[in-house]
Amino acid sequence: MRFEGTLDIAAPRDRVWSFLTDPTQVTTCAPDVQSLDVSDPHHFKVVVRAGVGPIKGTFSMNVQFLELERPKHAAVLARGQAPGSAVQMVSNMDLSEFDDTHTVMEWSSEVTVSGMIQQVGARLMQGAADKITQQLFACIKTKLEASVPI
Amino acid sequence: MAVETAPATTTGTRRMKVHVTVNGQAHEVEVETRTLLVHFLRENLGMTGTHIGCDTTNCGACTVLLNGRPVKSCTVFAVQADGMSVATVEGLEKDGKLDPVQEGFHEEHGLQCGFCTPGMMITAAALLAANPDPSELQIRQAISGNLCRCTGYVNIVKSIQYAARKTRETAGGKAPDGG
Amino acid sequence: MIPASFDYAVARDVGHAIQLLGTSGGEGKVLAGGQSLIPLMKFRLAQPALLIDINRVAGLSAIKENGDLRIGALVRENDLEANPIVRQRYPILVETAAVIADPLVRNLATIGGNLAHADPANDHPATMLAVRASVVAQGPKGERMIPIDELFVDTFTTSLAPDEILTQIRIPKPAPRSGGTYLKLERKVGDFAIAGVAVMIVLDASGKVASAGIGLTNAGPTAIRAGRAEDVLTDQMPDDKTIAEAASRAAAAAEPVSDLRGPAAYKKDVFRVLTRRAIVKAIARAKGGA
Amino acid sequence: MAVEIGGIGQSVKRKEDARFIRGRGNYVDDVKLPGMLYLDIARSPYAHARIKSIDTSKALAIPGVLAVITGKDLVPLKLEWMPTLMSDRQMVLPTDTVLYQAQEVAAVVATERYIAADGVAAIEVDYEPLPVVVDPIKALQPGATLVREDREQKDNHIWHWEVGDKAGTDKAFKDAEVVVKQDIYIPRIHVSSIETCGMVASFDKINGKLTVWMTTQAPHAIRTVIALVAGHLGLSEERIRVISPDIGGGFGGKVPVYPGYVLAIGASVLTGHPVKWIEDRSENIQADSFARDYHITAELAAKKDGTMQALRVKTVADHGAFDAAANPSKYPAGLFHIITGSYPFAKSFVEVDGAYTNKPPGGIAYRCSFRVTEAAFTIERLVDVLALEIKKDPAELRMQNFIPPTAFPYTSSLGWEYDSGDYGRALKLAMDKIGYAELRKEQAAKRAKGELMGIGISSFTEIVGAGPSKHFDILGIKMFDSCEIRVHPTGKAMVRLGVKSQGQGHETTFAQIVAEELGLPVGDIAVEEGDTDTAPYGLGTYASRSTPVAGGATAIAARKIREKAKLIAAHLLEASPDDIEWKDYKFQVKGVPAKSKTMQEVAFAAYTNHPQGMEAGLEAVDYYDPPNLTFPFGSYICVVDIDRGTGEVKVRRFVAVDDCGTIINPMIVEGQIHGGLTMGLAPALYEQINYDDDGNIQGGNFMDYLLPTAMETPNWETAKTTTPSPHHPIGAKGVGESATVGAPAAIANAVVDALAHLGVRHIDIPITPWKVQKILKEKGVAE
Repeated sequence: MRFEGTLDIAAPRDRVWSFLTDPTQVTTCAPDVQSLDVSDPHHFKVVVRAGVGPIKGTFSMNVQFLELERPKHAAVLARGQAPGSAVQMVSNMDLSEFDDTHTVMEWSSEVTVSGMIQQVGARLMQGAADKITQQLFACIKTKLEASVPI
Repeated sequence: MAVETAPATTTGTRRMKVHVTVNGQAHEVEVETRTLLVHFLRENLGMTGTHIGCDTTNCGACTVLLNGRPVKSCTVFAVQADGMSVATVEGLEKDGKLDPVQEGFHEEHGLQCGFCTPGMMITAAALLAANPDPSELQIRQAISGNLCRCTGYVNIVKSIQYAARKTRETAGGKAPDGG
Repeated sequence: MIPASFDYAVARDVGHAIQLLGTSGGEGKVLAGGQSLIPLMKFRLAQPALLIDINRVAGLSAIKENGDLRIGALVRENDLEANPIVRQRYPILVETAAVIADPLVRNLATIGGNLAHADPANDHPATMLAVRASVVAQGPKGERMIPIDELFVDTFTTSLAPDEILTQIRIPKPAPRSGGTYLKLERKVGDFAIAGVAVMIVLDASGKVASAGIGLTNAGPTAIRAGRAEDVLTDQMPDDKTIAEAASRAAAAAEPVSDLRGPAAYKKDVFRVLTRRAIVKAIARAKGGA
Repeated sequence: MAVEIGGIGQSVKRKEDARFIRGRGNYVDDVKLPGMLYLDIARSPYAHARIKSIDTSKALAIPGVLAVITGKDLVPLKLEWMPTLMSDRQMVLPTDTVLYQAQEVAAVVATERYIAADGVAAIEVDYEPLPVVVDPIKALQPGATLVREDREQKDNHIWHWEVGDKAGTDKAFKDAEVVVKQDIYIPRIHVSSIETCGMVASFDKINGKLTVWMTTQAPHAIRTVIALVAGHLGLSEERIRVISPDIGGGFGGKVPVYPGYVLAIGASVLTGHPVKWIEDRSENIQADSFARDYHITAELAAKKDGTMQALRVKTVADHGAFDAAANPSKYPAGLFHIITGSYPFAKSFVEVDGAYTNKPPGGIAYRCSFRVTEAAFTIERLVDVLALEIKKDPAELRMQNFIPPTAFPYTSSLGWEYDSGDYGRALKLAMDKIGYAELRKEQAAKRAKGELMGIGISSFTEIVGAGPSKHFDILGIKMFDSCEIRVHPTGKAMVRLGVKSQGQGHETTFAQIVAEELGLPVGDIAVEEGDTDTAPYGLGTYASRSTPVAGGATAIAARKIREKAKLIAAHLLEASPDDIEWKDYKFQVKGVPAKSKTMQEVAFAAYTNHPQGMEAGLEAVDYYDPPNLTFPFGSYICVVDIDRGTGEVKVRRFVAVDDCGTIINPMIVEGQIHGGLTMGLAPALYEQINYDDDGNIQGGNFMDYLLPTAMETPNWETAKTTTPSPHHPIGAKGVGESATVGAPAAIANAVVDALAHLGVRHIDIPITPWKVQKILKEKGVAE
């Protein structure tokens, strides 16, 4: 499943870049974070709860920055599992400076779900994955545009 | 991931004593609240006549009467049955006399491997209690929540028709009452 | 398949259930018929911390006609199907209940659960859209009515607040010269719908369509109303061409996804076919036919 | 007299029903032993992935979880791999790489079932996904993702197998007046017996004896396999007892050895406690032996008048990640070369290539004798394609071509010697019963009105009853079967067999054979199966082999007893054995009916008054090695109606005429046919297991894998002809699978027939509403 979008973020590009590439900041936009464990600047582990309605899973995600071209481009691989299920999300973010205070972020995410959730929830997954992905990026915009970092 | 053992809340309980009357006999057993009724019957009470054939509420092998209605006991928690009556295949035979449904399944070759049979018979008994003279279509509709892989259903339909005839012929043929 | 552990509480009454929901911090889940929830729990896809059993709450299992039809949320599908009032005057409800899952599931499954679960594959939502029902929601601040069009927000998501419980469904009394039906195409008994269409038609004295209600099952993230199809019919003589046009509009409104129950394009077309058939049948009923 | 005996040909009510209708069956999940532990299995969400690490700490921290077993734990025990029945090997647990979704990855042993499930949920595996190949045709292309890195051969090709006269067949095709060709895909399906698989393993550390209760159709073969797999750990065959209790349906799915069995045994040996492992339905569908998955290209050469001349078939067989089909060793494509069916092809050639993919292993388990359904479906479909090509009625074309009854025993161009048959008689009976000519008229009238109905025929020939042992073995074990009969002094008999009923009614039918041969009432004969400590060695029940093979053993063992009994009778009657005849279920002095002895009288004498010099007792064992296979056949006719709006296919009528030779119990045979027909309907219209490009299973539980209910199943109509097998001791052929083999083609042919006037020649099964509706749209006839 591929999702993409373009965000106009009212924040300077450097600030957007540091937010996106800082595990402690960017994970504040992940759904329902249970724990975060940063092993090195390029790798971290985050446990999140995500789902739709009563279908909710705890996903233990290993996240890795695959590409970092400061301050223009980042690619992130997040791979994790819930019981009997696995999820993988490869996200690409391209930042361009609209002006000093505005950044345009083009993002895309390729989400693969395998196992139980895929089998039992296939008919619901497209919608759920879309929603979770949209929320993630919408949250990034909101946080960056807040006058004080939330 | 971690086992999702939800945090204990102050308002609920993880274990509970349930009182259930099964085939007329009262039982009181403390169980985990997540115990499924079918496991309660099979594991806690040792009544293994009720079978498990799937995990998605499709096959009906676990059908029992809960307060007189046929339900899939894999999709009911034992705690929900607290204070209720349950009837299982073990209770169909009364005082050494087979229920007409049991007789019908034997006479009309309504079973082969026998695994779906208890659930199928319970559903049939409930149907006949509600409708002593069902049409073939009504029988097929009534058992459409019970899967059989051996018989092709034709003889199951005949078995239930046999039981219906038999019940009508036998004055005072007693319907299963769930307890 | 074994569910994860949970805390269990039996609600004494609606107020108690609401209170339990409120204190569960969003981790509580109401257990009614359980026929959708328990399978999800067995797969551990749903792992509520607290299960609030409302099955022992009195007063939620009645069916009354009192100006409108009032159906308690805990009414089991088989009881709905068998109810004399419903059988006599609301065949669309009988037809809907009769094709939900299978007869054993229907002995426990409740109409309130069917709606509150907000699964687009459930059958009652489309019917309730067609008959323009409302639901009664009860929360800490009391009762409120939610028109059916405002209930379904997204898949598994309703406009009920986290501490609100759906307690009753209200269906307008059928107008004179009205008829409705629910048609569902499923691959086998117990399967989810490939497509389902609920149609409610009211004719005026001249035979024109005074009002039309059309709801679609499994046509998107929620059950949907085929509003433009309704518009096509309204105030028109329902001739073949108009009905065909309405059916096409219904198909156009449907946004099914491709899955094991067929490719999206096929399903869209089935919405057209079923809508046409359902309109014809509903009109026949409105005219006094079966 | 015959009524009392309950011998061959009578619809004796089943003896086994008594316990089943009371809920007193004893299935493996009903077995409960003191101190029993529970095993549950963690499975891979990925179809192909490297296991980077497995973290079991959280699982082990759960109170009640006693152990977590991973592949690495099995290495020192040399148990991480096990042999398959097809001379391949299969992982018990992976040490490095998983090869299909739902593959076993780790096992949790706990004090309770629920805790074991919690343990499974707590295991954390770090996977690195690898590229996936699910299409066997792509898998065979150069550069395809390699499924089996452990093999020396570095591609996905398992084997090539061919039979027939290639050059002669090619020439016949070159010279033919008419050639039809059809690509046919027979998709992956799953038996889904309502009982899943499971085991209770109980290892007694003191005497080193392992007792297992398990859902196996072949307990003796399993005992041998356990000894071969775990012999190095001290589990020698005399210390292994396999008990196959009541089985809730098998259909072939309970023949193979699954990793769960090995794990349960291993866990019991390690802990010294009994260990129970019971699959969930999802696990059963997703990881246990599948069936079919054959990609077939079939061609038929004929004369313009329809005379069939040659058959050429090329097939790619998807065997998943391990070649674990339970085929006879010499036949990697099973008995697929029965594909010439009921027709006398002068030349034919068949070739099959097996391929590995990232899908679960297996290959034959669906109520079918080793790839016979694939063969019957293909030829019966192809005959209809020819009928359309030359514009001939499909019934007429079949009648014209059938191997004539006078030609039997008939040797096919692919080497089988058909024992007996009268195909025309069966088809004619089916046509009469369904009213074929009237239906054709109705169809013409409906077509004129734009309505769609179709009539489909399938005149299949089956091949069942493996051995003979000179050709048939599994893992080197010859495919004979066995029966032991002990007649007790009071004239009651105990019959033990090497086969194992899973619903076929063996306790009744085998007693009927003995009753017939020995003149003892069927009620006095107890049949026992499935306990390797007591039953004689046999290969088990699958591929419709119980009656053809064990039935032969039973009749011959009984006849051995009768021979001895005759000597005792002569002794009691003070006559020469040559003057004694077996008549009306009694030994009589020839011509003096008043001087007779019953078998009961003889039995008593066998222990109390046997002739001097004769051994006491009245027992016999027979290991029956059939001289040939048996060839049941039948003609099925199906009528369907098609909804022009939704594409739904409704089976309106279905007449099945079967000929399985001598019938032991007509009631049971009819029941077998009903069930087989429903399992023929299922893949024709409903069931399929598909995989997406990532190797995710689609149809992995009963929500998505659509078993027909009583509402989808028509009211089957049956009839029979009887053409005994000339080489079988009682003339029986076996019938358990015929209907499943024969029905899909009749249904598919009916649907194609309904659309044939629009130019339709073929639709792959399952024939879903959307496949039909797509055609209706293309042809402009959709509602």
